[in-house]
Amino acid sequence: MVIEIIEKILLLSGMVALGFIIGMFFNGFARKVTARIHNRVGPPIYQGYLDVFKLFAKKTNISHGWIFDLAALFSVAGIALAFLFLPVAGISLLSTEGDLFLILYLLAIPALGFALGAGASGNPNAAVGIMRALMLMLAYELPLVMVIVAMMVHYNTTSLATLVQMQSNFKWALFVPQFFIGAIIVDMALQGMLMEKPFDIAIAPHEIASGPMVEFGGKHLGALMLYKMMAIVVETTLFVDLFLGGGVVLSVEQYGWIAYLVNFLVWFALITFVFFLALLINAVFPRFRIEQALKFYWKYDALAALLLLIWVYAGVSI
Amino acid sequence: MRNEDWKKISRLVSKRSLWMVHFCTGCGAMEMPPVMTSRYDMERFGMHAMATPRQADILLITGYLAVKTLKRVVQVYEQMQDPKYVIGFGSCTINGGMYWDSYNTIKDLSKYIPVDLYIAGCMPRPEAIMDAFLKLMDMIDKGEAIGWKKYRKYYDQYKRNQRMAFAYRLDEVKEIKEDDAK
Amino acid sequence: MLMETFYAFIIGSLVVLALNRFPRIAAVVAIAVSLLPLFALIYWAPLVGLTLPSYLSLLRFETEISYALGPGTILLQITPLGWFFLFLLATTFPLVLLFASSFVRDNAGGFYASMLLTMLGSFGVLLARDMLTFFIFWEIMSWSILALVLRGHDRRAIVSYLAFGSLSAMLLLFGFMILYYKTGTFLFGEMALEATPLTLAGISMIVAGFAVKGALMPLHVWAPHVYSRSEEPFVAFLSGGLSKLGYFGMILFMYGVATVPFFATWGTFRGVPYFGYALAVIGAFTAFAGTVLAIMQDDLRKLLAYSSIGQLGYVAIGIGIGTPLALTGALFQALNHTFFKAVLFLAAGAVYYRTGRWKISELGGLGYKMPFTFLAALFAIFALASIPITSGFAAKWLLYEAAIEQGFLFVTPIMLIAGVGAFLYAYKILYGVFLGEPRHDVREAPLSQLVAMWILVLPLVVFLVFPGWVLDITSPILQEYGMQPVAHTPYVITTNLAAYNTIAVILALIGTLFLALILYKWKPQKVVPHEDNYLAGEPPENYEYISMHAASNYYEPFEDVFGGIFRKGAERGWEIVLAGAEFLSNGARRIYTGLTEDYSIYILLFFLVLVGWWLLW
Amino acid sequence: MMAQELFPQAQKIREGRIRIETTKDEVGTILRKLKENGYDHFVMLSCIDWINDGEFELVYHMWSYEYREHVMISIRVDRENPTMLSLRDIFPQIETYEREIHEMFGVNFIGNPRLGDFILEGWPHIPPMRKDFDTEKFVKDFYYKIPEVREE
Repeated sequence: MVIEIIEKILLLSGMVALGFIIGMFFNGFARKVTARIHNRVGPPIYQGYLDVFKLFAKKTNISHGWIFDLAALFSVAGIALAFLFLPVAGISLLSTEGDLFLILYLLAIPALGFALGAGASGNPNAAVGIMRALMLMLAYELPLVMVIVAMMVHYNTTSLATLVQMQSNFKWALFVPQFFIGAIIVDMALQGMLMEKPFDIAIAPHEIASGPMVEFGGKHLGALMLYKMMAIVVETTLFVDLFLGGGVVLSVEQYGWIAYLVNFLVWFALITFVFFLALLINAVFPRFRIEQALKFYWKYDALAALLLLIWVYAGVSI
Repeated sequence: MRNEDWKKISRLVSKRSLWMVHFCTGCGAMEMPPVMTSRYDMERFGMHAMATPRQADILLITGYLAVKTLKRVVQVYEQMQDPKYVIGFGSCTINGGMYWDSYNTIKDLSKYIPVDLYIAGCMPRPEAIMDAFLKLMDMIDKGEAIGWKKYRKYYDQYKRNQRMAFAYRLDEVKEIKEDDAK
Repeated sequence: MLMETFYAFIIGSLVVLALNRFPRIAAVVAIAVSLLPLFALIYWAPLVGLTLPSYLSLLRFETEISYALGPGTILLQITPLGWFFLFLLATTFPLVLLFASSFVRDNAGGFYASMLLTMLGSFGVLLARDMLTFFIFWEIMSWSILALVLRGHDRRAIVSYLAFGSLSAMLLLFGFMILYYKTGTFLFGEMALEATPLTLAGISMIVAGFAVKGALMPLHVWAPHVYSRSEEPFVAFLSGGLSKLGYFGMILFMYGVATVPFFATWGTFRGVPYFGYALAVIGAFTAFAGTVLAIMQDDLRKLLAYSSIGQLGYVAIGIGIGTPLALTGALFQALNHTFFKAVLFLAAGAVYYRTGRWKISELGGLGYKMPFTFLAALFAIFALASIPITSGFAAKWLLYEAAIEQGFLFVTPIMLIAGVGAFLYAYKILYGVFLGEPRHDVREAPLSQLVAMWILVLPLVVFLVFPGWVLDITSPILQEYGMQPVAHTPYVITTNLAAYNTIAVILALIGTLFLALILYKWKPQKVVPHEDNYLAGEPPENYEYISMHAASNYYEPFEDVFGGIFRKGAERGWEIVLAGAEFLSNGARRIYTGLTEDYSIYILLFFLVLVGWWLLW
Repeated sequence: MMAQELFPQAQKIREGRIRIETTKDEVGTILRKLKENGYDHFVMLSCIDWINDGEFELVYHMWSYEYREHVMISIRVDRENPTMLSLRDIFPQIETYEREIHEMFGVNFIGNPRLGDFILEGWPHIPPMRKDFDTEKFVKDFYYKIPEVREE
C-alpha cells in the first residue's frame, strides 16, 4: 500500500517534471521557428532552459507582498494540476478522476492566481493586461465550449479519458466530417488560448509593457515562464486528446512497453505539430485589438460552431 | 558542489540569456532594429528585448541624457534586479559627444550609474554593437562585469552625484550629507 | 416545541422593538431567538439520514402539527426538502444577525424585529403542509421584507419591490385557487392533478410567482434595486437565504405536487418535458444575461445583485431539467450560492463599514489592509467562479453533467460561457476592491463581522472535500419524488458519463502547491513598497499625475460590444408592458361613460351573449 | 481674406511669407482676426533675445492651409521685466509654447496657470537661452566638476 502510494507520487511528480521539460523545450522551439520564418538564425533550441535557469539564478527578487507571491505559487501549481488530469499519450494518471469540465475549470486556477498576483502589484499596465486576458478568455471559450459540448453529446461522454479511448485505432474525431470543422474552430480558439499573435493582446509588450507580467522579475518571472511554457503543453495536449486520439497508435495490451514509448513519441510529435501550426500564424500576423478579437471569436468562430451544433443536433436525433 | 563552481555555472548560463531594456534617447535607437532583425540577429546569443526593467538584465542607453531623463534612467536602473549591466551607447554617454557644451545634458554617464561597457562612435555601427555584446558576455563569464556590485558599494557617491545633477548645483553636497545624517 | 418557536419569534420581535434604544441587547436577544430554527434543524436531522449526537438536540420539536388558529387550521410538517432549505436559512440567519450587531446603527430594534418576522415567515413556508398555510407565511415573509426594504429610503427599490411582490402574490393566489378548484383540497399530499390545460396554467402561474422571488429574468427587475439600496446584512440574507424560497416553492410544486409525468403529457424534448425545458432555457438566459450585466456594474452591490440573479439562473436550469442529477445540482448550487453570496455581501458590507464607499472605482488596495476580509471574500469568489478549490465546482459540474446527459446542445454552452463570464466580474471585485493601489488607510473589519464571514466560509471548504455529504441530504428529497439518487461516496460523485473525485483534485493540488513552494522558497526575496512600480521610469514624486488604479470602466471594450444590447433591456421591456397596460385601462375607462342608457345596453349585450352561448353549447 | 488685405502694415518678405510688426496690446486682436480668416494653424511661438536693444522679440507663427501662407506676428517686450498676456484662450496649444519661453527666457505670461517646471526640473540659474548666460562656462563649472566615483 505504502509502496503503491510512493510509486504513484513518483509517477505524478515525474509527469509534472516531464511537462515542464517539454514546455521549456517548446519555448526555444517557438523562438527558433519564428526566427527561421523571419529569415534569422535564432537562438539555440535549448534557449528555454537557459532562460528559466537564469531567472531562478537572479540575485534579487522583488515582491509586492504576500498576495503578489500567490501568483507564482498558483500559476505553477495550477497548470501542473491541469496537466495531471489530462490523458497524455493514452496514459491517464488522474484523468479518470475528473472530466473535461474539470479540466476547463482547472485551467482557470493558474489564470486567476496569476491575475491575483498581477493585480496585487498595483501597476495599471498589469490591470489592463489582465482585463484583456480575461476578455480574450471569454471570447475564445465560446466557440471552444460549443465544439466540446457537441463532441460530448456526440460521443455521449464527458470524460476525456473515455474520449481518447473511443478514438483509438485511428478513429480520430478529426476524421468525422463535422469534427473536422470542429477542429478548425478549436484551432482558432487555441491560438487565443496560447496567446500567440494575432491574439497576444494581453501581453502586448509594445503597448502595455508586457501587461500582467510588468512587475515580475527574477524567480517570480521564472515561475510565470514555467507556467506559460507548461500551458503550451497542456493546451496542445487538450487539442490532441480531443481530435487526434491523444496520440495513441498502439494498444498497450498488445505491445507492452513499446506501445508506451511509441504512443509517447507520437503524442509528442502531434503536440509539436499543433504548436507549430500556431507558430506559423504567430510569425506573420500583427496584433488584434481586444474588441476585434471578441468580435472575431463571437461572430465568425462562434457562428461556425453554431452551425456545427445544428449539424450534430440533426445528426443525433436521426 | 562548491559555491565557486555554482557561481561559475550560473554565469556561464546567464551570459547566454541576456534580456535587455532599451532606454532609447537620442538617435541611437535607430541602430537597434538592424541589430534585432535578420541582418545581425542578436537573438542568436539568446538576447531579447524586454518591455520592463523588472525582467531585464541589460540597460542599454542609446545616446545623450538630459538631466530630466537621467532621473528616469536612475529610476529604471534601480528597478532592475541584480545582476544587472549597463551599456553606454555612442559618444554622448562617454563625454557628451556633440552636446559637450550643452547646459542640460550630462557628460559622463559613469558618474551617475556604473557603466560596464561603452560603445564608442557617433553612431556606432551594428557590428560595433554586436561586438560589444560579445565583449559583455565575455566579461560576465570572467566575472568582470561588476557594475551592479559597484553601485551597491559606492551607493553614497553615486547618489551624491545624481543629486548634484538633479539640482544643477555643486553645493547640494551639504544637504545630502545632512540627509544622510538623518 | 414547534409552536413555541413561532411564539418565540413573535415575542422576540416585540422585545427587540421595545429594546430599540439598546441595539447591543436587542442584537443578543435576536440572535438567541434566531438559534431556535437551528435547534429544530438538528433535532430533525434523522429525517434526511443524518445521525447527530443526541447532546446536540437540546430541544424537542414535533415533526408534524396541526394548530387551530381561529376558523382555520395551520398544518405544519417537516419534509426532507424543507429540511434542506431550512439548513440554508437557519445557518445563515444567526450569522447575518451577528454581522448586523456591529453594522446596523439606527433604529436597530426595527431591523431585528423585521428580520425575525422574515425568518418566522420563511420557517412557516418551509414547514407548510397545505397551500393556505404556505400562503399565509409567504405573505408574512414578503411584507416583513418590505419593512426592511423601506429602511433603504429608495423610491425605486420600494416601488419595484411592491409591484413585483404583489404580482408574485397575485400569481400565487390565482394558481392556488385553480389547483384547489381542480383538486378540491389544499393539502400538498392529497392533490392528484389531472393533466388539463387549466392545471398547467395554475402550475405555470405558481412557478412564475416563485420566479419573481427567485429573481428569474425577466421578473428580476426588483432585485438589483432592492439589493443595492438596503442594509448589507439583510441583503446577504435576502440573496443568500430568502431568494432560495422561490426555488423551494418551484421544486415543491413541480415535483411534489405536480410530477414529471404530469408535465410530460404535453410532450418532451430529449426526455425533458417542454415545461421544464422552457424553464431551463429561461434559466440559462438568466445566467448569461445576469453575468453580462454584472460585468458592466461599477456599484459593488449592483454587481453582486446581478451576479446573484445569474447564479440563481443555474438553479432554475437544474429544476427545469428535472433529472435526479439536475435536481441534485440545483440543490447543491442553491446551497453554495447561499454561503458564498452571503459572504460576499457581508464582505462588501465590511468594506463599506470601514471605507464608506460602494463604488468599485473608488476602492482599492484593501487586501493588505483587511487581509481576513479579503481571504473570506477570495474563497467566496473562488466558489462563485466555481474554481475546483471550493465546493462551488461540484454543483456546476452536476448541472453540466445533467445537461450533457440529456444532450442539451444549446443550453450547455450558454451555461459554460456564463461560468466563464463569472471569472470576469469576480476579478473585477478582487482587483477593484482588494488589489491595486492602496487608497484607504483603514483597519480590519470588527471581530463580529469577521466571525460571521468566516463561519459562512466553512461550508464551502467542508463540502469541497466531502461533496457527498450534500448528496446524502439531497438523496431523501429525490427518493420522496420517486427518483433514483445520484451515486456517490463522500468524495466521489459518479454519473453515467464521468466521475468526479474531489480527494484526487485536492491531494494533487496540495502536491503541486508543495512543488511550487519548494521552487519558490528556493531564493530569498525583497518586498518593495507599492510606490516602487514600473511606470516607464516615472519617479514616484510624479505619481499624483498618474492614476495607478485602473478600476473605473474596467471592462470598457466589453461594454462597447455588449452594452447597447443588455443595459436597461429588461426595464425598457417592462416599461413597454406598462405603457400597454395604461393604454388598455384608458380604453377600459371609456366604457364607463356614466350614462344609464349605455349601462343598460351593456347588460343587454351581456344577456345576449349568455343566451347565445347557452343556445350554441 | 489674406493677411495683407486684413492688415496694411504687413510686409511681404517673399512669396508666402508675411511679417507683421505690432505691439503687445494688439497681438491678441490680430491673432483672433487671422484665426477667423482662414489662418487656423498656430505653428509656434518663438523668442529672440536682442540683448543690445534690451528687448525680447516674441514671434507668433501662423499658417493658413487655404492660402499656403506663413504669417509671423512679431512684438517686442522689455528685457528687464518681460511680461506678456497669455493668449491661451485663442489657441489652447499656445500654453505649451508659453511654458517653454518662460523657462528658457524668463518671459512671464500673465494668465497662464502652468508656468512651472517644464523641461528643466528645478533650474536655479538665470534662464539658459538668454544671451548673457554662458553655457560653456556653466558646463565647465558644473558638469566637469562633478566628481568621479572614487573606488577604494
